[in-house]
Amino acid sequence: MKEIASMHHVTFSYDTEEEGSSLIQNKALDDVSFTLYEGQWLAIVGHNGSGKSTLAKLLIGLMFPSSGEVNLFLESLSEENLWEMRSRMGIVFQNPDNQFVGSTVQDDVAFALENNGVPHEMMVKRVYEALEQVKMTDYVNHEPHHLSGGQKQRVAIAGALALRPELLILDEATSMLDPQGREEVIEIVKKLRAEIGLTVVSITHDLEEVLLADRVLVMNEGKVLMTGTPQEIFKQETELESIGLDLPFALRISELLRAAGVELQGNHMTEEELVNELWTFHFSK
Amino acid sequence: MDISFQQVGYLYAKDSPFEKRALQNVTATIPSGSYTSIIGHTGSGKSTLLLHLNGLLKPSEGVVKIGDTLITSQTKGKQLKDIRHRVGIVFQFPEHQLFEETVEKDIMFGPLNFGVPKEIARDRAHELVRLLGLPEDVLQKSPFELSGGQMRRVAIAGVLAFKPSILVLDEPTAGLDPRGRKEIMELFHRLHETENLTTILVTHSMEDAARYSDRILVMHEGTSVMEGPPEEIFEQEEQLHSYRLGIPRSVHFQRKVENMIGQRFGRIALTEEMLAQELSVAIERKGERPC
Amino acid sequence: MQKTQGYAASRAKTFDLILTSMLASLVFVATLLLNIKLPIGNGGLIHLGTAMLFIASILFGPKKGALAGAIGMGLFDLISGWTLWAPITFLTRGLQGYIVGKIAWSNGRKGTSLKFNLLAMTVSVPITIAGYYIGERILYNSWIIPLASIPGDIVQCIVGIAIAIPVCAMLKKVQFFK
Amino acid sequence: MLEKMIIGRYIPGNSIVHRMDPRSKLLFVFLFIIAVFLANNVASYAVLLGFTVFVIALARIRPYFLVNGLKPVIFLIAFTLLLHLFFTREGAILFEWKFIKIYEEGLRMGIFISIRFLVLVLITTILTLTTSPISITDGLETLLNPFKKLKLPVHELALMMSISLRFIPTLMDETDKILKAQLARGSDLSTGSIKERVQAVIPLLVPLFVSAFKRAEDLAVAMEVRGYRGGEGRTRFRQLSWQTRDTGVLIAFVLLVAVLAWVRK
Ligand SMILES: Nc1ncnc2c1ncn2[C@@H]1O[C@H](COP(=O)(O)OP(=O)(O)OP(=O)(O)O)[C@@H](O)[C@H]1O
Ligand SMILES: Nc1ncnc2c1ncn2[C@@H]1O[C@H](COP(=O)(O)OP(=O)(O)OP(=O)(O)O)[C@@H](O)[C@H]1O
Ligand SMILES: [Mg+2]
Ligand SMILES: [Mg+2]
Repeated sequence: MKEIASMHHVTFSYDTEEEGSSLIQNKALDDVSFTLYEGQWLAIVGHNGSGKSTLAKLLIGLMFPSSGEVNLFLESLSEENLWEMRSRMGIVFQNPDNQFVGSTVQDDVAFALENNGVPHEMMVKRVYEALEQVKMTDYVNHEPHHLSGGQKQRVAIAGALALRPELLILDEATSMLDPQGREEVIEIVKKLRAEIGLTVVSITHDLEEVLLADRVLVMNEGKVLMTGTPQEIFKQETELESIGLDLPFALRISELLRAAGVELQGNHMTEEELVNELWTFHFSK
Repeated sequence: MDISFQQVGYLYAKDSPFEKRALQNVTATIPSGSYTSIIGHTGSGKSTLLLHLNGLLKPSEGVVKIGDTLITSQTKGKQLKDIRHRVGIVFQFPEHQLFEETVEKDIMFGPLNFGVPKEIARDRAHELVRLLGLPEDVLQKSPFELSGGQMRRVAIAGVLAFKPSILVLDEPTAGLDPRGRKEIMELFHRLHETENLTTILVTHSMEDAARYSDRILVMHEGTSVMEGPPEEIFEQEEQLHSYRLGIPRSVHFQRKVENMIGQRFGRIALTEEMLAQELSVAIERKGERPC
Repeated sequence: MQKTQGYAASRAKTFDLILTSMLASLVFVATLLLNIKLPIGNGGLIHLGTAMLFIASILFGPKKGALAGAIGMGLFDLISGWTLWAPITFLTRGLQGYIVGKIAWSNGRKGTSLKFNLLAMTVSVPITIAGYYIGERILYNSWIIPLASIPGDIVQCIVGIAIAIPVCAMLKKVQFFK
Repeated sequence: MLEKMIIGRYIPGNSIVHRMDPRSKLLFVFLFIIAVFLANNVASYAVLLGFTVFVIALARIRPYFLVNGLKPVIFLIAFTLLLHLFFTREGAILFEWKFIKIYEEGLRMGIFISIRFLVLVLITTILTLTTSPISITDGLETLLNPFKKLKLPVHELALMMSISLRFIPTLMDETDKILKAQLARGSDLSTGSIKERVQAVIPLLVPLFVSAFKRAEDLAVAMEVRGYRGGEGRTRFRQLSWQTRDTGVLIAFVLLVAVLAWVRK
């Protein structure tokens, strides 16, 4: 498997000018390491302020670590190769309004291509392809304030796709959307994974989104608390709850059932699993 | 104070080429002391309806009745201010309304506008900071130096501070993490009980609507289409689907199991706790019955 | 080392550019507030565009102030039926923003001295009025007709100053604008 | 409140004027403003007026929108006419009543200036009615391109204009929301002394500034991660295309000037 990105013992603190002389520097990231391979979907979870966005910013070189190393596409990220690296990945942020640069949908999708000096003809082709991938071709000439939040985020994804990135980062891209918008965006990401095998890092609070990932990284106070498949992660129920994270619905119900004295065989991530168990062991007996 | 909408209609940009109808023939009642959730698809007119509750919008057609006060397209000035004192609205992303130098001053802004004496307003600010679980020392900080979750709480305090008897919430937890969301919802629930509030919640979360409210109002394309207690509303899955709405996960799960065992539970499981209880009851019953 | 500076500088430049655009939008929106009859004074006559221009210049200095005024109000004229006035507005408001920012930011004050802010805004008033007067003199081919807009301009500026002073005082305390 | 206001008066359409390259339109309007000053007698003003009516016909704009566009300036035109009528004291007296005297020259000047004014306003209005603000920005950028040599930051200026345009509706919504939130907290903008009303604007403007600043931060980051680092080495997605009709416009303009020069005194 080809490595796409990795962090090695990365530590980062924001320079804060505290009044007085309290020199307590809060580490936004503390000794973070992980590796991401081609085609993987990595979900990063953690409560507000646990360092998730900081991690994303270091990955795209908006900031550089105080110590440790960030590797992208097997090269160490530095100011020399920054722009080249950026042209190989895309990121979508939380607020749909504050990342829409162009005056219409197609202008916005073309923005990154323009910056990278892509010739006009190829640009037109790529813009339409990208819009097709997010199913927004009917909206090419729409202005942003006539789009819903979900549509704006899909345009943002198209803007990233137009560059044919190898890595897509979503920093809470669905958290300001209504359920329908969230659904739309998740559907698109799922589709992209299936069709072009895109590598995805998604920072999210949405557990159903986490369940779609191959691997999960749990952040707490700047540190990587644990990492593993969703199944492995959600086994650590008590630990997750102690840092204020939710559990998937089926898991919560299993717990409640156990508390009520119903004996269950295993841990169930999805509703289907739980229904099956209930059927086989309790109702069809 | 009961609230009622009688054939309320509203048009944005009335009499211009851009006229847009947002509400049509809305008739509904919100009893005093109830916790009512308003649900509906995006663009169904929920926010527009809320703005009628304190005269920020006046109905183009029909009448909004709040206690003894009638609001029609003709109502003006003084009366509206009175209504605004009694009806507090927490808007979506309320932290965007913060502006004062200190948190204390910002919380006091509302009460002072409504003629509450300074000393009392200050006491309320201190009290609310405690109630909302914020550290005491935020009072003298600038609201812009706080974290997102803290800002949200301060903004909510700014509305609670003038002690409205009707509290209106437009998606108050949008953008918070799960823990923050839960804490805020629990807080409103507590306030509803202890302060005898009439609470009106606009939400996209069927789970929250089912868990916290005792009444539900469904909006669809500008009209009120269903009204009743959550037990009744969430029974009607088909109907809700036609309004592009779903049912709470627990009810969804309940239906799955019910279909599987070919038998209905005693009641609708509005929360996860209720679901677990119903399930265990059903399992027990199953066990008792000889095969 | 050289490289680092280049990168930091390019980033700062992008931010300045966006901030300036945002200020121009703010000036535009504030100018629009006339039409919702933001009821200060007798409505109609007064909009908050001038106030916003003063605030932008005092907080962010001559360059951004000039561009915010020129682009914000110029665009307003351009797309809201006063197209013919757009060039005059562009130049005059640009000059006004520049003057306010220049004086308020003279000797590294960065808009922190109330006296200089007041001076800056006051000085800009006659210059702005003169700018419009000259422009309209050409437009109307008359020395008299442009006089008619002067009282309105003066009221506009006075309200602008009255609003800008407390708003700047508040904003200067917010961390972003220090 | 805010919903009453429509920004931009651009009315989409498919007339020949709509389809023209923004550069030729801008260039034409600019030159036309200068050419208007050539007119100095009845014939030349008639030519101007006739030409303007011709352009209006070509643009196929519903008169309703045109009149609407003129509303703000009709008063000014009337005022111009009256001032000239009453204050010019040359030529024969046409009319006298008590202290009011209207002179021939006054009437003549008044009408001429009003027509000139009307024609200017009409032509510029047609420009904004048939060209979207985005195209105007595009056109301006390309027209100003030669000035890059003089170190005029043309790309930056155009980008600033287009980003301002893009954020106007967003910030208008924001203004509306903040206004509503403060009104709900008992803030009162419509009563009280002047001082109180000025004070009441603070809770509106402060959050608006803070929000605009945060948006700027977000947008700058979003642009940077999408590879933006100034105007150099960029290609353009929007391409303007100069057509025969655009050359036609310039020829029409030359003809207009020729006719004007011929009929003027
Ligand atoms: N620009 C900044 N200056 C100073 N401190 C910052 C800055 N941005 C973030 N921090 C601090 O760094 C820590 C980590 O923040 P970060 O934004 O990475 O968290 P997050 O996990 O993304 O949170 P959220 O869920 O709220 O987005 C927090 O304690 C935060 O207060
Ligand atoms: N200021 C406005 N001007 C014109 N139309 C508007 C305005 N605000 C809302 N509308 C329109 O009125 C309708 C109802 O909107 P409203 O905001 O009340 O819906 P909502 O149910 O609150 O939606 P959401 O769930 O997305 O918040 C929508 O079609 C919307 O486009
Ligand atoms: Mg974050
Ligand atoms: Mg809404």
